Parts: sequence; C-alpha cells; structure tokens
Amino acid sequence: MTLAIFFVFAAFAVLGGIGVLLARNPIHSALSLVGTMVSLAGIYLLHHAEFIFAIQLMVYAGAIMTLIVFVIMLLDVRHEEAETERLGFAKVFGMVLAGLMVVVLLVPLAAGLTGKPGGMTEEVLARVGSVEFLSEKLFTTYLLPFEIASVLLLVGLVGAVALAKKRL
Amino acid sequence: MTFSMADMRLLTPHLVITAAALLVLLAEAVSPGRRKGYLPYLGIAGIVVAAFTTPGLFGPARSGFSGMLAGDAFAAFVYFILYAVGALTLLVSDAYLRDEGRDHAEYYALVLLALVGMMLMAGATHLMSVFLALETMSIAIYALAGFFRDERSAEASFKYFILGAFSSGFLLYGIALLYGACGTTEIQGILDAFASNRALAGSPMALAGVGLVTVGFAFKVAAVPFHMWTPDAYQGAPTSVTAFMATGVKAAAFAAVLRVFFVAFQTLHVDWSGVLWVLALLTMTLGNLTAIAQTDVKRMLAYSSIAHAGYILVGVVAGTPEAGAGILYYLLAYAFMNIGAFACLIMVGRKGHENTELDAFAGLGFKFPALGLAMSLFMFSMAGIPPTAGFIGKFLIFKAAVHQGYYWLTIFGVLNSAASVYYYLRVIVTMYFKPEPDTPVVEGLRAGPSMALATILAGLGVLYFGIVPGGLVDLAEQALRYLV
Amino acid sequence: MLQNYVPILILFLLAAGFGLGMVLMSAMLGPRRPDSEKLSTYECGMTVDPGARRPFDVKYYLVAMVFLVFDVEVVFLYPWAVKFKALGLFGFVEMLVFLFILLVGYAYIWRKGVLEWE
Amino acid sequence: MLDFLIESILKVLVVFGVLLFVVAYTTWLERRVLGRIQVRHGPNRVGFQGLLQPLADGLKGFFKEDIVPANADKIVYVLAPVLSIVPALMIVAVIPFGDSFQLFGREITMRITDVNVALLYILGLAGLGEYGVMLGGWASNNRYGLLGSLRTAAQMISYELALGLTLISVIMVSGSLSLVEIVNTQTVWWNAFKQPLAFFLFLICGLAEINRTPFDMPEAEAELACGFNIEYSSMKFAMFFMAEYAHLISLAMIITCLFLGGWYLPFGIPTPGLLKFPVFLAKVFVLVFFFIWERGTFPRLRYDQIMRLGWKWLMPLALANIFVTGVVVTAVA
Amino acid sequence: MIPFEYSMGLSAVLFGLGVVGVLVRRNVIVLLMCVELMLNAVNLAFVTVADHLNSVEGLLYVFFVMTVAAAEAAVGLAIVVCLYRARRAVHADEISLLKG
Repeated sequence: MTLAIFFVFAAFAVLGGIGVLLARNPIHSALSLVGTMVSLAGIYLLHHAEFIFAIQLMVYAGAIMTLIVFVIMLLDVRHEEAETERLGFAKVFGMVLAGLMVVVLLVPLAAGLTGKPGGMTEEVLARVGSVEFLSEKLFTTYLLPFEIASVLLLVGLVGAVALAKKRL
Repeated sequence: MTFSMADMRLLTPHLVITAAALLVLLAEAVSPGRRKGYLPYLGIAGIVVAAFTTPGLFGPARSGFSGMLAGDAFAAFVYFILYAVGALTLLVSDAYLRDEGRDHAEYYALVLLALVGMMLMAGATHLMSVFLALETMSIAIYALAGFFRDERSAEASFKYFILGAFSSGFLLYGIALLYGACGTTEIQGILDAFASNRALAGSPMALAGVGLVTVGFAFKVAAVPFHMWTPDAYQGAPTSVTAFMATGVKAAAFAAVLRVFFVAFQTLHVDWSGVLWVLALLTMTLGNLTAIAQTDVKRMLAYSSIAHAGYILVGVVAGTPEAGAGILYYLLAYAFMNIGAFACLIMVGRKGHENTELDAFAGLGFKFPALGLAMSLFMFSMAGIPPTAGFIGKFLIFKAAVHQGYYWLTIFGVLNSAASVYYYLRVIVTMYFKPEPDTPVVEGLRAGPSMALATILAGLGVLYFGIVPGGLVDLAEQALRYLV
Repeated sequence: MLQNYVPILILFLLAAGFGLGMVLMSAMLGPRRPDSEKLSTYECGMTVDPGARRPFDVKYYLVAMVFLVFDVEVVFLYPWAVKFKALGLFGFVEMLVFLFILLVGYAYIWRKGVLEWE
Repeated sequence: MLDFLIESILKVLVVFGVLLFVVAYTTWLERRVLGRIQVRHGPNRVGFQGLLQPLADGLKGFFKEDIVPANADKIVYVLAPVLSIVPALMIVAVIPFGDSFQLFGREITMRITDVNVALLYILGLAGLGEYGVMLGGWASNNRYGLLGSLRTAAQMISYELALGLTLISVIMVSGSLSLVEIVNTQTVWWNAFKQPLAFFLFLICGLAEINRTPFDMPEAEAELACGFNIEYSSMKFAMFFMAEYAHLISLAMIITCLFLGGWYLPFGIPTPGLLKFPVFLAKVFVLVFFFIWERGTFPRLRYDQIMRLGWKWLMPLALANIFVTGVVVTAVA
Repeated sequence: MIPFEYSMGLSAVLFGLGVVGVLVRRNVIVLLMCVELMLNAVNLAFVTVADHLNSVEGLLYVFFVMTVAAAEAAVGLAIVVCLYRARRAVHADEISLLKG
C-alpha cells in the first residue's frame, strides 16, 4: 500500500521535474517544480520524516517558490526561449553528462547501506516525539551549525538588499 | 549539556569578526545612506582583535561543539592567512569603492561575514559545518561580485552564483552518499568508519561519495574541468572582490580540502590521488596555456589563478604533512602576491574604466616608478622567481611531491612554471619597454594612503617570506603535525 | 504515525476532485457564446495597452526576499518552542543569540527603508 | 485497518459536507447581518428569510457563461481557482471539534485526524494557498489583476511572518504542535488569558492573512477594480469566493483551539461530554459573527498602512512577546 | 518501509534532471529552479538514508539545506533583478554558462 502511494508520488515528482525542464514559460516551470516539491513532501512522510514534510511545504513550496513566482511575475519573464536554438553541442554534452551522473548515482545503490545505525528508532520517537527528538539534537549537538545558519541568513538578507535596493 | 566555556574559546575569533560585521550594519542602521569612511577601519580593527585571540589556538588539537569545530594549529594558521586576506582586501577596497561611488556599508559587512564563513570552513571538523560555512562564504561573495550592479558585474555574479550553487549540489550529494556509507559525516567519524571497516574502501557508495565531494570542491577551487565560471566571474566582479575571491576562497576551500582529504579520506589516498593527479595536471596546463593567450591583465590573472590552483593540487596529490605545510605556505604567499597585483590593477583604473588591457600598461614603469616596481615584484613572485615567496611556495610543494615519487607531475609542474614566466614577464616588458601611446590611457593613479599601505604590506610579505621563510615553514609544519 | 496521515490523503483526493469537478462542470454546463469584446481584457473601459505588462516597483521584490529570510528564521523557532521548557536557560540563550544576529538585520532593513511603502 | 479506512472516509465525507454547508450559510449570514448593520434587509426572497439564497447563487454560478479571456494563459487561468480552493478545504483535517464519543461500541474521535505537526501543516497549506491568488491575477493578463495579486501576495507573506512569530509563544506555553494537545493544555486557563497579546496579534494577523476587512485589498474596488480575480466569472469566481469563506471558518476554528480552549469551558469548570461539541461550536459561531460584525464597522486600511502595521508593529510585538514569555517561563522554572 | 533503492533511485533521477536543466536551459530563472530541483533531490537522499539508518543527522541536513536554499534564492533572485535592470534588453533573461 505505502509502496503504491510512493510510486504515485514518485511519478508526479519525476513528471514535475521533466516539466521544469521542458516548459517554455517560466511560470509553468515554477508550477511543475511546486508539484515536485509537494510530491516530495509526501515521500518524506512515507519515510517517517514528519517535521521535514511540514517544513518542505512551508519553506520550499510555501516560501521559496512563492518568491520565485513573485519575481517571475514582477519581471514579466514572458519571453519564450528562441526556437532557433538547435540541439547544439552544449545540449548534447549536458544530457550525456547528466546521464552519466545518474548512472554514477545509481550504481552504488546495489551495495546497500553500510553506515552504522543511529538512535532514532521508532520506540524512541514514539516516546519523545519526532519533532522533540530533532529539536533536542539541533540545540545541543548541532548547536554550531544552527548558529552559523543565523549568520547565513543575515548574509542572505544583506546581500539581497545590497543587490536589489534601488538606492543604497 | 554539550557545551562549555572551552568551546567558546575556539569560537572567539569568529565571534569577534561577526561582531565587527554587526557593528558595521548597526552603524549603517544609525545613519542610513550616509558616507562613513571609518567602516573599513572598523573591520580591520575587528580583524586585529581577532588576531590577538587566535595564537592561543596553536598547540595540540582540540575539538569543540560536539565535534563541529576544531581549535588546532592548522585552523589557527589558516585564520592568519584569512586575516591577512581580509585586512588587505579592506585596505584596497577603501579608495577604490569611494572612487567608484559604491562605498556602502553593505560591502564591508559582507566582506567581514564572508571572512567568518571562510574561517569556519577552515576550522570545521564536521561536513555539516563545512557545508554551512562554505555557503555563508559563497553567498556573501555572490553578492559582492555583483556589487557594482552594472551589466558585467551582474553577469559575473550570476555565473558565479549558478555554478556555485550547482557545485554545492554535487558536494551535498557526495555528503549524502558518505553519510549512507559511514553513518556519520563528522570528519573523525568518517576516518574511523573507513579504518574499522576495510571493505568500506571498496564500497561503490563510499567511492561515489568521495568522487562527488571532489567535484564539489573542484568547482570551488576552480580546477579544470570545473573552472568555466572563473574567467568571467573574476573579470566582471569589482577588482577588490576578485582579489578577495581568488585568495580568500582559495585559502578556505583548500583548508577544507586538506581536512577532508588528509584526515577523513586518509585511508583512501590510493583512490583519490589518481583522480587529483589528472586534475592537477589539467588545471596547471590549461590555466597557463589560456593565460598566455589573454590580452587583458585582469583576465590573465583569472586564468593564472586557475594555474596556481593546479600547483596547489600537486601538493594535495602528494598527501603528506610536508606537502600540506607547503600548501599552507603557498596559500599565504599567494594571498600577498595576488592581492598586491590586483591592487596595482585598481590603481591603474579610473571611475568606470578599468584600463586592464595589456596595452594600457605601456610605459607605466617609468611614468609611475613605484607602481612599476610593485607590479614587477608581484609578477616575479607569481612566476616563482627567487627571492620571492612565490618561489619558496612552489619549491616546498614540488619538493614534497618528489619525496612521494610523483616525478612526472613535478616535471609538468616545473615546465608549467617556466611557461608562465612568459606571460608574467610580458606585463613587466610592456611596462618598461613599450612606449606610452600618444594619448595616454592612464593619466593618474587611483592611489590613496590605504592603497599604498596595502601594496607595501603585500610587497613586504612577498619579499620577507621569500628571503627568510624558515619560521613560517616551521609553523606550517607544526600546523600539519596536529592535523593528521 | 503514517496512519494519522491517511485521512489527510483521503481529504486531499476529495478536495482535489471537488475543485476539478467544479471547473469541469462549470465549463460543461455554462453556455458558450464568446465574442471578441467579452474575451478582451477588462480595463475599466479604457483602451487596452498592448504592453500592459511592465516591471513593477522594486519594493515588492525586497519585501518578498526579506520575508523569505525571516520565514526560515521562524521555522527554526518551532522546534525550539516545542522543546523550550526542557532546553531551559541554555536553550533560551542560544535562541537569543540567533535572534540577536537577525534582529540586527531587521534593524538594518528597517532603517534602510526596505519596509517603507510611499 | 479496514474499519479505520471506512471510519476515516465517513468522517472526511461528513466534515467536508458540513464545511461546504457552513461556507454557504456563512455567506448568507454575512449578507443578512451586514444588511442589518447598514439598515437594509439583505437577501430575504429566496426561501424563508432568504435561506435558499446560497443554493441559488451556486446554481447560477454553474449556468453562467464560462469565459476564458483571449490572451490569458489558459492552463494557469483554469488551475488558479483549484489551487486556491484545495488547500483552503484541507486545513480542516487537523482541527479537533470535540473530544470523542461512543458509537456502536467504537470510540469515535471528533476530528479527522491528529498529527504531531498540525500547526506547521496549517501554515504550509496557508503558504500553498497563496499560489491561487498570485497565479489568478497573473494568468488573466490584466494590469489590475496583476497589481491586485501582487499586492495581495505581498500582504499575505508579510502577515504570514507575524502570524508565525505569534504562534511561537503559544507553542512555548503549550509545548506541542498538535492542536489536540494544545487544546488539552487549556482545561483551566485558556491561552487567551495566558497569552493575551498573542491572542490579539493572532486575531489581527489572521484577518490580514485571509484578506478580511479591514485588510481586504483584493476587494479594493476603487483602486484595483476588484483585484486579482477581476477577469474571473461564473463558477471559477465562486471558487475563489468559497476558498475565502473556508479560510474564514478555519480561522475561527483555529483561534478557538489555540486561544479559547477548544471544547473546554474556562477556569476549569468541568465540561460535560455532551456539551463539548456545542461549546466548541458556540465559540466558533461567536468568532464568525465577530468577523462579520467588524466588517460592517471598520473602514478599510490603506495599503501602506497595512504593510507598516505588519512589519513595524506586529512583528516587533510578536518578538517581544516571545522574549517576555521566555523570560517568565525560564524564571518560573 | 520504502526500499532504500527506490527512493535513492528517484533522488538520482531528479538530480539528473536538475543537472540537465542547468546545462541546457538558458533562462536565468529556470536555471535557478533547476538548482532548486537538485537540492530537493539531495534532500530526498538525506531523508532516505536517515530513515534507513534511524539517524537524525540526515533530517538536520535537510533542515540546513532548506535554510541555504532560502538564502540562495533570496540572493540569486536579487542578482536576477539586478541583471534585468542592468540589461533592459530583449534577451535579458538569458545567459550562456558554458562559454569561456
């Protein structure tokens, strides 16, 4: 049952991905990408990642893509890419490279996972709750990355203002 | 609780520089849009204070924040390289930005924040903090590259941005695979996983992970064939930012490479050294060959920075502490000579006109003797001619490579160095032996006290470390001793 | 855990079916007598400017970008708030440091006039 | 498992049906109440007291001509109302309407489901709901439509931020993201008493988030000629309209759960099992009535006032509230 | 439990699509979206591994990748806005990456 649902989501995700690539209008690409992201949120859920499911919807589908759509609308990116572009060297090269890439990523899967398992077992999650468990780790063991993230966000803020504000 | 005051000790330098960046932003918030000439010096003051808190880190390796950040001599050494890069960049930027009418607080804040990212990258001992630090640095530099907001600057910024984000994708996928293979992404943890399980070294997942991480880093250090963003990004960005990118990013990225490859992937040396061997050769050769063909000095320096990444990669291939020490030395030398050279380029330009075509340099050697002298010194150092720091750096790296039996790579390296002499000397020849055109391109120099100070400091660094390298080499070797 | 989400999936299917069904029904049931005036852009009776799409004011982008950054900040606050009592003073100080850095950014954009509308 | 599936499907169907019914009759209620406030009658012809009016409106929607403007982006134009209504109707999934009751020896909970991340789920759907508004204006290729959707989207994201920050302090005192658990922490003191500022802020942000008066930019007829849905007619227009009212009702239910103790009476007065659902319903009704009433009372804010309120007042206040809550809770602990 | 290979396979395919997009498309905003697609694929890989190893680290990675994606999107779109303003030309939204 879960597997069937997985395949439905996976199919939508891949279709969305193809849509991003093929759509001539950036808004259609963006919508396809939102589709992929929502499908991926579903797959995260199948992988027992509740919190990630929720923030995938909130941050990726809700905020990042909103901003992208917003900018497309504001800049009026309607221009359809010129049809004159033939299947040039760059395109063939790109596709071959990406094909190789996928193969490189697929081959290792046969070997299976070898990493040593961690402590996030279902019993533990049932006892402390998945968000609580994640939160506990984030604010103790992973404290430094968390604080770096605030600097990172500040950089994003200042950078965006420095580039886009009319008069500094 | 997994946190103590000892952890804070490791983070003090970063905190000081972050505080300086925040002060810059607050100063801007207090009087928005107003000119504030003291900001670069506020930044430099922050760097100086941070430098005073750093020597305590020399000594035996310590790790803090649950294995996220190292406090070892290696990190401290790289921090000092980065302080030099940061301070020189700020000095160089001051007069330049004022002349271009772009001396905004954001620039200085972003430089300082990028510096924090670089330092964290050098100190990080967990791939998660490496990644976040890398992104902090990169995002700040994307914004800096586009800071002039004209077409060229924006295009440079966009190219750098897209390919940077692209390479982050590869790096991350590599990390994900390593995570699957080892169950952790702490650098020590990866080493332990490989050491305790011999079969893991042959696991396709681990190898694919190592490969993708290599690709990700290769983009960041601009190794061929992942270099295509470099020339346009370097040429289009404001010159001071180009200097910062070429030296700071390189230093931070190679510091992370050393930690990841020399520690985490230590047991896999046979696997990655072959790949890096090819990358090093390609990078040196292609960088130099294309640099020869350039008629624009800024673009030439962009290609030459690719070539320099190639020399440094030779040291990575060698994989010994000796080679690592050579790399650290080289990174410092490169910081001095490259920022110095870009400072000379800035001085030649005027508002809206960079004047970096080779022909613009004709006759400048006699017209502006100090500039001619400085530029010649930096070109000599880049070419690796004694008694400059550039020479010692190459010497140390090639020596380490020979000790490990990489004769062919060393021979190619030396040949490449020899070839590079041609285009570096061409600048000097143009400056001194070509007559200035009838309508002079460069009428005056864009030099102020700060610019002069930066150039003199860089020049002194190149000369001093070229003539008496002993102490620095000892320090670098000590840094590597505690790394491995 | 997954079981809790099954009803959401059912509701999603129902809602999506309902939405699409409405659009289809409306398309099938409604009359269709198009004419050029009806299909033209409604601009309060003024003549239609063919180049009607022009880039808008920059403050819109800025507000959206600033939103994105602060939205992620808020997302970090959720797991913290859930565990807030257990994390204690230490966790509170951590979050204050995090918030302080971004508050500097907030003060900066405020004074820069990013939040001004006319 | 099969029992569970059947139970879930039945519950979903019932809740869905009731929701649509309530949406329809909220429009009737609003028109009648606004009529009274403005000293007129409101719809009172179709059926007793105009009770059949929503039905007639719906039918009319179906039989109106379905116009797609000639230079609109067809696919997106048709998709936008769907994207608007689907998330709006899905919020209700995680809202508890009451405790549980026994039926044929089975314990039936008065909710569709309870998930750990309910609040985040709601915020996620709210984020997805913005696409309908944004794309609707864009796809119709109309200057007013585009401007309207930009303004609305900018407003929604601004208030989403303040809304999220306000929620933090509620989560801090309740220690959970699940609405059921949040309700269960309010048996004695409602969060409205523990977090009065948060309650007030949430009310304002919620109204702005669903584009309700006095923040109803999309309906600023004078300035925007109706806003993002200017080119929409027939059922597609009705769908935007329905989404708006579904949001309104969801907001009332969310506020009830977060701040007004859900199905509990205040001050620890024990709530008899049979009364729980009516108590919940009463609170929701009062809130809905309040939303209608304030629409008849407050004038619309200017756009710059809306944005200033969100960014320069509500956000700092919400942050200060988090800080004070943190200090107080830490000091007590 | 979804088999490890399935999710990782999906992740690899999505990553490949993103790579093709970056190399083939020329519209600046579409390039940005393709990078986001790659990051999403990586996130899926992290979630899958985290699920199968019962380890929380992968989930935290996803969290931070989203943070980075947000900061990148903010700055990236600011650059795009800048590019548009600087060019004001017909092909303002196009760029050639593989040149030079």
